[in-house]
Amino acid sequence: MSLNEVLQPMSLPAWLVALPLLAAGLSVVMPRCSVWTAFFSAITTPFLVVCLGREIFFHGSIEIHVGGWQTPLGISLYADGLSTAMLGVTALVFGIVTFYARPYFSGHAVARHFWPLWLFLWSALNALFLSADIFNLYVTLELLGLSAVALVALSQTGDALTAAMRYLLVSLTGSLMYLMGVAFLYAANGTLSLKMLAIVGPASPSVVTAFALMAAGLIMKSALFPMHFWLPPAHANAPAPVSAVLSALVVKASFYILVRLWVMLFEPSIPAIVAQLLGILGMAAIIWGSVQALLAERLKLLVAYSTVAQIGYLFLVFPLSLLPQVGKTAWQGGLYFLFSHACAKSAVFLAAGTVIHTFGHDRINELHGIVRRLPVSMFAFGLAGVSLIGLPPSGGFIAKWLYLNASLSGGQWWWGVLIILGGLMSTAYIFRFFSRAFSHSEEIVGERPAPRGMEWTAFTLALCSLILGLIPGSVIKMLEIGNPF
Amino acid sequence: MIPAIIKTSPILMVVAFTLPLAFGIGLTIRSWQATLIRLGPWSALAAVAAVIGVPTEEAVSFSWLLLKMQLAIDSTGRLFLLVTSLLWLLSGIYAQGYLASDPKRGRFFFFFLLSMAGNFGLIVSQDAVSFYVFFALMSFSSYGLVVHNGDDAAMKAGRVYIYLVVIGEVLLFTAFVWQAWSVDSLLIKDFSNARPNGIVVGLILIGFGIKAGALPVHVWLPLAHPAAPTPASAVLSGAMIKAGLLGWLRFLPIGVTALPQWGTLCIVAGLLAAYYAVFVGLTQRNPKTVLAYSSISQMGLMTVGVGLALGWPQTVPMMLPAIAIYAVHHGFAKGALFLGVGLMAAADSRRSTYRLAIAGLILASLALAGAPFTSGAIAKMALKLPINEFQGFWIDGLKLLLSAAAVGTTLLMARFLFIVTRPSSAHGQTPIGVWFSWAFTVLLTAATVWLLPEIRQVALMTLQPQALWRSLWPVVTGIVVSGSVWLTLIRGKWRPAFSIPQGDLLIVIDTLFRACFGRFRTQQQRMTQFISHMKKDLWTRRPKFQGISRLAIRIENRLLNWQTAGLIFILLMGGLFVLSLNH
Amino acid sequence: MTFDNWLPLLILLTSLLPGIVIFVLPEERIGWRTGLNMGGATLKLMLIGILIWGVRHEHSYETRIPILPNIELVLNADAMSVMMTALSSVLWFLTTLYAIAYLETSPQSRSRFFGFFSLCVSSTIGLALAGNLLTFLMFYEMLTLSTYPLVVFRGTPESMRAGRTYIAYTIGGGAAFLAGVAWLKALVGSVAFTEGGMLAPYVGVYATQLRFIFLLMIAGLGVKAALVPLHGWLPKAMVAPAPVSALLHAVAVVKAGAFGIVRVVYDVYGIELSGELGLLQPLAIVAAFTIVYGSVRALFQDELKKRLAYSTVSQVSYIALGASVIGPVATIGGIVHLVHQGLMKITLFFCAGNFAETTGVHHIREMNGIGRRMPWTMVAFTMASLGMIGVPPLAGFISKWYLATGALAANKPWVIAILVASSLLNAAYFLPIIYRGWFREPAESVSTESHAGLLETHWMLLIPPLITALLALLAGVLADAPFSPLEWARLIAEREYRP
Amino acid sequence: MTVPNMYALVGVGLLCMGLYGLVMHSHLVRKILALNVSGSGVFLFLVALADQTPGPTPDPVPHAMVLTGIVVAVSATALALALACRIQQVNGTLRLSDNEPE
Repeated sequence: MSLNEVLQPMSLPAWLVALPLLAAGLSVVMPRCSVWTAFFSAITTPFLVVCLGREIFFHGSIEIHVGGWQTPLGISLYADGLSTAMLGVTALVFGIVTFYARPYFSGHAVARHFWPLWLFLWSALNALFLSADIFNLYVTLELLGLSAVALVALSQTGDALTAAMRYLLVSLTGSLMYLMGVAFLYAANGTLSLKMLAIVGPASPSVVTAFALMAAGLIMKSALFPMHFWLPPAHANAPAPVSAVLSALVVKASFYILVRLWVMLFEPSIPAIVAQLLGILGMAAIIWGSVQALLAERLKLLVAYSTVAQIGYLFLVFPLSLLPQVGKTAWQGGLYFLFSHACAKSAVFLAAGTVIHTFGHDRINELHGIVRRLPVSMFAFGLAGVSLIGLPPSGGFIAKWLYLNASLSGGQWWWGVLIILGGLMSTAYIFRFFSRAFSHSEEIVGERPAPRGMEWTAFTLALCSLILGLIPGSVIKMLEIGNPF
Repeated sequence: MIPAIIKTSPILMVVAFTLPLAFGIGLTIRSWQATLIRLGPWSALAAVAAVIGVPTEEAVSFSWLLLKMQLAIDSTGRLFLLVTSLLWLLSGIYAQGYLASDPKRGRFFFFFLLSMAGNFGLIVSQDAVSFYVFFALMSFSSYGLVVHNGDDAAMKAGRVYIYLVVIGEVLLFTAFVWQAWSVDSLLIKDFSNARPNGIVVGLILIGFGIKAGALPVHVWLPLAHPAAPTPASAVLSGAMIKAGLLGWLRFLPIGVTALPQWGTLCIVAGLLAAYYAVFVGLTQRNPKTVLAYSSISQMGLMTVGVGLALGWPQTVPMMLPAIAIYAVHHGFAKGALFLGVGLMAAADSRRSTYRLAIAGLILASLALAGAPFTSGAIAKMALKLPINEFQGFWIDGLKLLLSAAAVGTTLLMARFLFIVTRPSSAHGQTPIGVWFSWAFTVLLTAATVWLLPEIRQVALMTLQPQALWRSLWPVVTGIVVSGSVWLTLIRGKWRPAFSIPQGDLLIVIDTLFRACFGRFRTQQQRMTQFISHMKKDLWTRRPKFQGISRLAIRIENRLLNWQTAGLIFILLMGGLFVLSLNH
Repeated sequence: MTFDNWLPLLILLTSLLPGIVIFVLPEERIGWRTGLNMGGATLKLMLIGILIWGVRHEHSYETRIPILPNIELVLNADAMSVMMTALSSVLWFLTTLYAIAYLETSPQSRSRFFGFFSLCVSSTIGLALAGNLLTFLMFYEMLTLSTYPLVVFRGTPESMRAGRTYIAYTIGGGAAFLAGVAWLKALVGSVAFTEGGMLAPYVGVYATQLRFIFLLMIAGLGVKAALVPLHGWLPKAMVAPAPVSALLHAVAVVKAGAFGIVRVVYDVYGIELSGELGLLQPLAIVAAFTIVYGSVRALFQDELKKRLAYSTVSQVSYIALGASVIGPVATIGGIVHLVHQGLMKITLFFCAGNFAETTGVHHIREMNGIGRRMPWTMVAFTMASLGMIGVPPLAGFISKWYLATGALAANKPWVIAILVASSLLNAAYFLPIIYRGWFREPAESVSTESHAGLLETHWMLLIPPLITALLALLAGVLADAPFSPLEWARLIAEREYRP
Repeated sequence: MTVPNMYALVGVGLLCMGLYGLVMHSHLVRKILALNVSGSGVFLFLVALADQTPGPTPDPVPHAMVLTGIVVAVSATALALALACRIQQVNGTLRLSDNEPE
């Protein structure tokens, strides 16, 4: 088939799922050229996303039925502004991290396991963001979980394996809960499609049950405090590229599902107090995650706990979006948080990976003066840190600004106070590492030199998180398409 | 035709202070030093030319300089500029010879010229800011003259001097700002036209009093003037001290409003100064210190004049020129005396030149004491004339006191001559320039006042018999007393048992200051100790923090536990369910 | 987009782009680095020349970049911003010159240094040109971040501690400021700077909230402006290399704070409104206390840079003091001190750096007779410190004159007492240094032989302090000349109080 | 109490049992089994749903879901067991060490 058939707007979503999948299969059958297939899809998939973005930017959101099968039995893909944005950030992070992964895994035996799983994970993510009914969401969620677990297990240390196991059990449980919820919803409404499920009027007990199950499952999968118990070991022990995408995207996937369900199904019928509960959990997550990050002794653990804290920010969106007149602002803030955190956190994880790659360990107290050894990585770490702290000019700042506006204009100022407090705490843990990195000590020699590729990819991601702070207008316009909120 | 050029150019006023300034700054370049030292003193000629040339009404103003600088020479200013410029010129020439072998003379002339520039500038400037600028320039750069010798005495003198200078500066700053705000102008004439409030008057009196060596704040003067090299002492005592006086005349509302209380205060302070200084001065052993104290007492007399003018406006028309004349006279006389001291120290007592020097010194001393036919007589006469306007017994008392002050001066001068003529066997080869300048100063002392047109009839009055007698008796008395004292005591190998240390009151102030400052220092140390203790405490609190963090880690481990997690999960699910239910 | 729209952005970029390029330059490319720095600085000065001319003739230069639906990034050149911009870019030029010579033999990475240095200046320029609070905030935080690596440049444990303190204070302040800005935005919807203030319409409704917001903002800005008790970071930050402390203390950081306070008081609240809300009296008291406290602390420092730092603490508050006294005269005094203090203080730090660099003298007790060894540096130092004391005709005198007059005009005579006290204290801690330098016999510790050939030290270390000292002198002597800082401050005041 | 409803209830019960086992047992294989138990509980519930709709023919959708679910469950179990083996090799134990140091 010819290129312009591929680029035919209707087939774009399908290709977004298919391309990484095909690449994965290809890299399984011929591992020798797996790297090149990966690079190929790392270049083409973003391109497809751009095409899709252009398409829906001009002609609004699109929905297709794969192979012409209609719902309920067929699989239908749906792309609006939100999902395209998610696809975009996925493509960005994956595209860049792929180039990091090559030098990272060069000469490793696990490389041949890595690439297929990697691409598989990618296509699972794309599928998740594109799926239009709640059961497809379940399936993609499972695929995501399985490939992620396998990837965590790749760095075959004991800790990694236990962490992977723990992660697997958790994610399976979560998905089961979700599936149960799906069942209840289907029992109540007799349909699976997100569109048709839109619930009106007071919630029936079965809907409430469904919500409880799904929300609980998804909260566990997205590691909201106090359900974060599986995340730090998993993210801290995975190989650097894997931890990057786990923190950046995989965790966000379940949050994305929760948001979708909340907006399209539950928000009208579920009382506001639930949103408050989620918000309070988020608050606790911010504080607890930051505290643990302050106490962490290993760099990657610190970063993982910072993820726990940042996920707390994401969940603040639920109470804030219910405030009068500022609902939209809150949603924009929340998603902006998601995007900028995705870029920043993956950059930080990559930098941390470079540190380990160079010095063989990531014990913070023994990393003095490494800025002279890894200037670019430390610079990347710094830039990403800026976004994590939420200092201007960075995506993190824009998100915080939107949140602050929502909370203050909406009259619930305490969220604003918390947001600022969280910023201070994140400063504390970022600089806890940073000040050591800058301190001048006798030259510490790493086992091996850091490949430039690894340094600059991290830097690029950090830069993206910064650039997000300069172009929020367009991103937000993107989110408006097919107004998901 | 040169006078023609001079006459037509009030710009001379600018040259008067820019030229020395330029030379002074030029001195910082080593290779130019020799030349500039040779030229430097002559730059005072510009000021002299200004005295002659610049017409009284001509005012120059520079809108872009400082806060709109304005320059002019009024009649008082002209007299002050006259004495100042000539004195600087002569002392400068004197200094060239006097310091010919001094390695630090470059530095000396740097400060010398800067102070000179300041002194000229403040006389010609007609707006408060420029006056303040030049006053500061003069005060701060004369510090360099005071400490020039670099020995402990000079350093101590310098320290005291700079303290008082800074204090004076801020007092004047406040006064000027206040006045400038209340009259909304920076011109001195507007200043003195408006009736200032008491604070401002007080500030001005003290602020300039420091420079003029008025009684409570004179303490720096007996230290600084002797400590400086002779030519510097000459200008310090002869010229710069007058800047304070001029400040009073310029900034006090003289002739505008009658401030009798302030006037009386000035008179009392002046008289006290006149006598007290004599008393202290008599006990001194260093001729220059004696001269310094005599300066204080002379300034006291002028303060009396200022007091009268301040309190009783009707005296002003006669008092202003009188004070100016007195300033001129005292300037030259004191200059001659100081320069003479340097001469004596260098001269060999068996030379004829030595006798010449003594003759000159005696002449100058007589002038200072106000002996008949001297400038002193005229000056004192001019100062007393306005008083005749009043009646009443306290006026007579005042007159008497003024005349009696002359007795004191005579005694002081006698004491001075006695000390300074100690047979010395120094073989200093005194350069000709030194002799010339000194001689010229003496000449001016004798001549100037006679030549001034403003004072012609007063001068003639002094030639009347009773006037002669009035000016003669104090001197005679003084000479007799001192002579008898000399015969009885000194011949009898009796030395004055006690001598009040230089800067009399300073001792008291010093001890007080020490006490306070010492205490303050200890307070400060205690404070810093306290702060450091606090910090240490905070530091030692860290264990508690560690305890908290250990607790946090323990809790986290609990959360990582499967059972806990499961329990929480169930609770969460149930919670969500229940919360969603209750509508 | 005409040239007028581009100009502010260009001025920003002239330092930003070189900075970014310098980061990627390899260490040994000294020529390139110098060329970039100096080229950028020169270009910036030229552009600012145009800016000054235009603003004087009521031209408006404005760059607007929309970032959020109802928020724009605004770079706008009004009289006040031009003053700050001109000051910082002139001093940047000189400091760069100085730094090149100063770091000649530094082991640390110079690319890093100059990169962050340029970033630091760019953010100063940015916040000077900022047209609304959000833009200001952005560059304010950028400044914090770009100065941190400079503070910890030496990397010694001491400097790391200093860096930690610095970050703790400034990020905290930034947070407070952010809170204030966001609150204001939520309250009134606009955060633009407008001459004469823009909150007058809202005061009826939101008086209390506005008071709190003011408190938050001043707390945030007061950290950088080193208002007691938020000054703790400043003396500690002295461990940074001399050029950094020079720029930090003279221009970038402390001025950013002071400038911010001025902006908030005049262009956000409006001076009258701030007066009505009763916000100025407390500010004035805090500033006054800071002035005295800083001077007293400076009195007991033996380390030269520490003493200078505390003197900065005291001197910068003059600006806040001027801003907190109602009336055009006081305004002039405060604003003109922004420039004057910058010139004088940067001179002092340059000189301190020279002493340390050339003769290894860090403490005042070692400074006996240093005037013989380094006469020119000492000349500059003397002039600057006399200016600080307020000796005419140096710049400091002009500021004090206007502040005092303004205080009287506003019927606050006690301010004069503060000024007098501070002058006396300044004299008490500066004159001894001068005295030692010029009039005391040099100790053995000071090496009296001149190693830099004809000059007392490297010419690039010598020229900047002399120039700044000269400027400080001229700013006083030519106070009434056109384009003098004073004259410009008058322009600002006139526009601020324009009905 | 119809038959399907009973099935559904049993399914829910299985789910809960599975969860309990998952939490309380520390032996890996038990955990995995527990997970499968709860999984089949969910499937049972779904199957029971199929009969909700009126008419002779049951609703195909739940069946489709169950089929897919089973596939997923099988693969998941496979992965879990593989991991368990590796853990056995590396750590020498089949117990998931609780509250590990970090």
